[in-house]
Amino acid sequence: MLENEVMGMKVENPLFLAAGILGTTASSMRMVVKNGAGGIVTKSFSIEANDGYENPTIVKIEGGVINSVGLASPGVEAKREELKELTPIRSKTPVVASIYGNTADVFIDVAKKTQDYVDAFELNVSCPHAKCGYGSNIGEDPDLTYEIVKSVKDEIDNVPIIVKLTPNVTDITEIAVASQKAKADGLTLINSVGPGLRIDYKTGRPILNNKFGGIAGPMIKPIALKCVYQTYEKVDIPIMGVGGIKTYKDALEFLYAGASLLQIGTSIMYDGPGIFKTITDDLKNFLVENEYDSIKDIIGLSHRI
Amino acid sequence: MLENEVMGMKVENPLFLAAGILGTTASSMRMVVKNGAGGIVTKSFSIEANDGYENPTIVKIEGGVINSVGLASPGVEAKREELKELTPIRSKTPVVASIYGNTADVFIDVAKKTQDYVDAFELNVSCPHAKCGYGSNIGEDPDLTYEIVKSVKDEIDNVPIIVKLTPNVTDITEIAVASQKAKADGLTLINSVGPGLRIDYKTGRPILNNKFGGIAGPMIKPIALKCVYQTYEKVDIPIMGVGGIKTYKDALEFLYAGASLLQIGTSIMYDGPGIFKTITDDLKNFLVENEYDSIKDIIGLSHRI
Amino acid sequence: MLSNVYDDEVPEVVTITETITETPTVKTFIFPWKITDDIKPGQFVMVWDFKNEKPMTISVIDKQKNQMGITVRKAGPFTDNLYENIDVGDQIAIRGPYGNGYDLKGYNKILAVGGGSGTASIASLSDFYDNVNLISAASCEDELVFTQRFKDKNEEVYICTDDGSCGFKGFSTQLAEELLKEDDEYDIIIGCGPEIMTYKLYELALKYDIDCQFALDRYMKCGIGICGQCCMDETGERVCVEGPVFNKQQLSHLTEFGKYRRDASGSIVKF
Amino acid sequence: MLSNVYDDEVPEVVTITETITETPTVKTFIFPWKITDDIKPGQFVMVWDFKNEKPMTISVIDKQKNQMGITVRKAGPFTDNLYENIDVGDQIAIRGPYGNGYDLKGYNKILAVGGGSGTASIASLSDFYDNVNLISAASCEDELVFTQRFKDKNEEVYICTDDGSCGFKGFSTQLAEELLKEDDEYDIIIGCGPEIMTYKLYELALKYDIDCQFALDRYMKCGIGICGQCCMDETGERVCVEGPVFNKQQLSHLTEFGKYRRDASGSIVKF
Ligand SMILES: Cc1cc2nc3c(=O)[nH]c(=O)nc-3n(C[C@H](O)[C@H](O)[C@H](O)COP(=O)(O)OP(=O)(O)OC[C@H]3O[C@@H](n4cnc5c(N)ncnc54)[C@H](O)[C@@H]3O)c2cc1C
Ligand SMILES: Cc1cc2nc3c(=O)[nH]c(=O)nc-3n(C[C@H](O)[C@H](O)[C@H](O)COP(=O)(O)OP(=O)(O)OC[C@H]3O[C@@H](n4cnc5c(N)ncnc54)[C@H](O)[C@@H]3O)c2cc1C
Ligand SMILES: Cc1cc2nc3c(=O)[nH]c(=O)nc-3n(C[C@H](O)[C@H](O)[C@H](O)COP(=O)(O)O)c2cc1C
Ligand SMILES: Cc1cc2nc3c(=O)[nH]c(=O)nc-3n(C[C@H](O)[C@H](O)[C@H](O)COP(=O)(O)O)c2cc1C
Ligand code: FES
Ligand code: FES
Repeated sequence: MLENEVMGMKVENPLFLAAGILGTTASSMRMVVKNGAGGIVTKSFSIEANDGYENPTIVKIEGGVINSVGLASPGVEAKREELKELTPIRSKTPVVASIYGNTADVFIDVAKKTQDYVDAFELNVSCPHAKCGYGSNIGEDPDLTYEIVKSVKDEIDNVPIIVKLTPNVTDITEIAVASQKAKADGLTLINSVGPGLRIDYKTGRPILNNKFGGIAGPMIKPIALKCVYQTYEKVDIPIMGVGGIKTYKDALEFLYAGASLLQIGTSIMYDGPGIFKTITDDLKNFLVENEYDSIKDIIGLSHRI
Repeated sequence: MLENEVMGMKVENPLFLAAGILGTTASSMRMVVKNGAGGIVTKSFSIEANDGYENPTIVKIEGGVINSVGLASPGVEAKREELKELTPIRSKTPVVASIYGNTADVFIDVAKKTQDYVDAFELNVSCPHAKCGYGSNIGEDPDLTYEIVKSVKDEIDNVPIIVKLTPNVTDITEIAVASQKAKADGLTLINSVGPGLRIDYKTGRPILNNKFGGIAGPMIKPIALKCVYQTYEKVDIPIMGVGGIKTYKDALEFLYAGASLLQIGTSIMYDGPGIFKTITDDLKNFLVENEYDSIKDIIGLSHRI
Repeated sequence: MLSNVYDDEVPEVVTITETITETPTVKTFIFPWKITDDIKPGQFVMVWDFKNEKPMTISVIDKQKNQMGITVRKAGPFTDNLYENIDVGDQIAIRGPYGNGYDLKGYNKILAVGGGSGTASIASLSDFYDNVNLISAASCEDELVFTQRFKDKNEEVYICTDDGSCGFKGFSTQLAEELLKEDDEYDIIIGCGPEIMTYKLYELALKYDIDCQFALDRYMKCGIGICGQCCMDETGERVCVEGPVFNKQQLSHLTEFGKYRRDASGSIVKF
Repeated sequence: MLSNVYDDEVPEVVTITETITETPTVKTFIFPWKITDDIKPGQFVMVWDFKNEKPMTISVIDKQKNQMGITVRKAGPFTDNLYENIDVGDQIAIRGPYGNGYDLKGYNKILAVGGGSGTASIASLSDFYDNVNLISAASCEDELVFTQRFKDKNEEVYICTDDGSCGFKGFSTQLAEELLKEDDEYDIIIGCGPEIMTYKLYELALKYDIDCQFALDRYMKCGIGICGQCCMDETGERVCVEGPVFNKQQLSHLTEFGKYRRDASGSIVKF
């Protein structure tokens, strides 16, 4: 009922763990799979280890979280070891490696060093709080995005390349179209929103050490849905929808809007990793009750009615 | 304690009614003033009457509202009559007319026809759901914004011109700087976010008749705060902060970030027009308890600590 | 209803379980809805037919079966579509209930007047109060609504048609005045219908010095008190939040009552 | 704590009302906090000094005065700043409490071992349970914390210093083993301190076949279970949510326990 095959990845359910949430260690990713995730996206990594920003880096706010983790991650060598440990689960639950860099060469280098252990790469060109050059400055520019994606595709031909886009641009479909032109195999929409700012009301101090941070969680859902819906009308490659999914109803909205696969991040904070099983169960019930044969029947439904 | 004079407007408290909320008739605006608003921004209007989009145009969602009213408004002649009726309240509560148009001439025409009855104009170049040419397409482009603002300033010299900007651009400070260069007297940040999309989970139908709608209410606060904070560092003209203000704590965050005046829209839905009095009372108490002499002491505080 | 900032209040899709053709132009639609104690006669819902969305009075409040109903009079594209195309098994979507209903605690004898499809607004009163006398008015016998429903409840019902095809011949306001003259036990007059009717009933309440509550009909967009579309002169009160039912004291300040309304653009349209 | 999606959980600024210099390197800070029944010994808060934010055990839970306390040992820039610069009247900011504390219902006789500033984790136990015996261990007499506080409560307290400057000379684990040998009424051993200590205590619990619960210390960023920074091998359990106190069964699956931890980048650092 929920099975699908997208970009060559066979999944039992469409719900992936989103990048940056519980995705640092093989253990935590396995734990999430045990809890019912259909697939995994690792926390973004690059060549070198990176401590990220100083705390506070992640704070729960009204409607979600604000974060400026700053792409903290062990370097590619350490990460490859974690990825190797995930081999046993890959037969049933695809593992997508989220990677970042400031040049095409960095992306390619990281990808080459890990391509044997992953089912796809997600190029994170959209982090709203990365240090200079490593984040959304790429994903804000269609030409730069095209360059990076094309270079990576030229070098990596046996693993699908997914591009993760930022909503914090005047028109996301421009960047989506550029990615497709560069032969991206799929898109992930969206990375966190903003960035935003929160200030302590007593002292006037910005709460995050980095002041600004990406916004994620239930409150960004309408923005994410718009991005998915609009992009679906402009490209032919599959879309992974992410942003504020907390219940099966949210998941349905993304599927209707055109996402073939989904990712869940922040909502794990409310409901724990068990959220994957809850949503898959509820989705199945919904499909049965509404007499759909397969989840495929409802992907993009909003565009057909 | 809360008094201030900004752009020549004397206010008893900084809390204005935001454009588009209860701002159609003189009666409703007077009612809001009776409930404690320090000033008023009218619903945006232009030369011709406009029915806007068909319903559903405004729906309460998790964290706020999504709306595609589409600048519904009576034409300038009818609006002038409403504005005239507001003359008695203007001595204590400034009235700002929000106007829209697709060319500089339209803005100028509308402004000329109403300038005797208002204390400032707010140029709405940032509506995310206006029909083609009338909305954020102007405010997404620094050059276009500059053109429009400059033309209006050239013709209207006795009434302050405030430019209301959209957050839905890659870099809002670019547009803010362009507005200042064109001699805008102040800025209003921000218009609604997105646009966003919501879909009915049972049928797959987009809920708004226009599909996409601007997002407003508590959930957009972190985005609005970031816009105010960043813009404050780039311009010298006063900023009206708007987006998700619901309690005095929210108001404080905007003041710290650099807003001299504030606007409240969506939260009237939760707390009724009485919200103006509640927040001004709470703000006063906060200032007294924290031994500030005047609200002016905390405007921009986050930038000084 | 609106107290929780973070509840979604998007329209909820419901499936019609029953339709009742009341007259050649009026139909009632019944659908499942959790009936809580705060749902009251006089409140309204926003009804979405997936093309447009308009306010409709709740005409059926069935707590036992957890059912709600609305009654629609063909008056234009939206109501025509409901009347013609929506049947048992079809879906519409509902948000609400919104606004304030009638508040009739403490009254001794209530005279309720319904004009045309406005009768929907008072249709469920007899499920809540047993001291209501009803006047149901229409242009002709064919257009009378709910008379059977009222009779089933053993309420005193007075029929009234413009053409005399059934019951009292003449306007409901004339009939109301006769009843008030005859019986000084009535201590409140309430109702809903064309504004020319409710305004005249309001004048009757003034003349006979009794209380009154009338449901007003204004163009609505949000239904939740922010768009300003339904604000009344001179007080600025919102029909969707402070109304749609207003009491005598409130009505006395509504300078536009009986005189004009506003269209979708907010422009004034005289009655 | 996290159940409500829409509560802000940003750090709350508090003003220090009292400081207690416990040792030349350890200080306790007291501040007002609404103490609810769900705040338990072993839980932690995130402490923001407006420069950085780090996890700290709650060492004082004073329900009567609605006060909370944390106890800080100078160990680097953050803790140095608190120790040197924060005094009565100064502000810090707190979010939490987070995680699970000790769960000691149903145990007969509890042996609680605190090593160095880890003692903070068990410091408030005697306000909740009266069947706790304490071992307070430090490198030397000067570094012993809370001994007076424990004595005031009339708890059995065993002192233990590496150099024998006070009490038992040697490691707390040796002392603990002697107590366990002597007294078979102990049915659980709990505690917090350097992981080399807690791991040895865990081995003792295995050897003497009694239950155990230990608080672990891992690098934390979010404190709310999403960043993945504090996840333990092999189960992936989150120290900030499923911990920081883990029981014997959980500990038996934590393959990194006693062996290594991860730094801010997530890279492995061996003990
Ligand atoms: C609180 C309230 C309760 C109502 N209850 C009922 C009811 O139970 N049954 C019923 O048949 N009608 C009811 N109405 C009126 C109903 O909303 C309109 O008659 C209906 O919207 C007509 O729409 P249409 O497209 O069919 O006709 P149109 O040709 O579009 O309009 C016909 C008339 O309806 C008015 N109208 C149109 N759109 C709206 C709108 N969005 N809001 C308010 N008025 C509008 C127009 O001003 C016009 O006078 C109620 C109105 C209000 C305000
Ligand atoms: C649940 C929990 C409760 C704690 N309770 C206390 C307590 O009550 N009193 C106390 O003094 N210490 C406590 N700690 C440890 C305390 O958080 C660190 O000692 C402190 O952060 C050191 O920071 P620093 O800048 O002073 O030293 P640094 O020089 O930065 O670091 C010294 C050591 O602390 C560790 N550390 C640094 N930052 C963090 C971080 N964000 N999270 C966890 N460890 C970190 C480092 O890995 C290093 O081993 C606790 C830790 C955890 C996980
Ligand atoms: C704490 C945190 C860390 C994140 N780290 C990454 C990251 O490393 N790479 C990335 O592409 N996205 C990262 N994201 C973005 C998420 O993958 C996701 O796009 C976003 O949070 C929206 O989904 P959600 O609302 O379900 O959380 C992070 C988000 C959060 C909250
Ligand atoms: C129903 C509705 C109508 C609006 N109409 C206008 C408008 O006509 N002109 C305008 O500049 N902004 C309009 N806005 C945007 C608000 O003025 C404000 O910028 C935005 O809602 C954020 O503030 P809030 O979160 O306090 O509502 C509208 C917002 C809403 C919710
Ligand atoms: S319909 Fe919007 S305020 Fe009443
Ligand atoms: S500190 Fe982030 S998951 Fe534990």
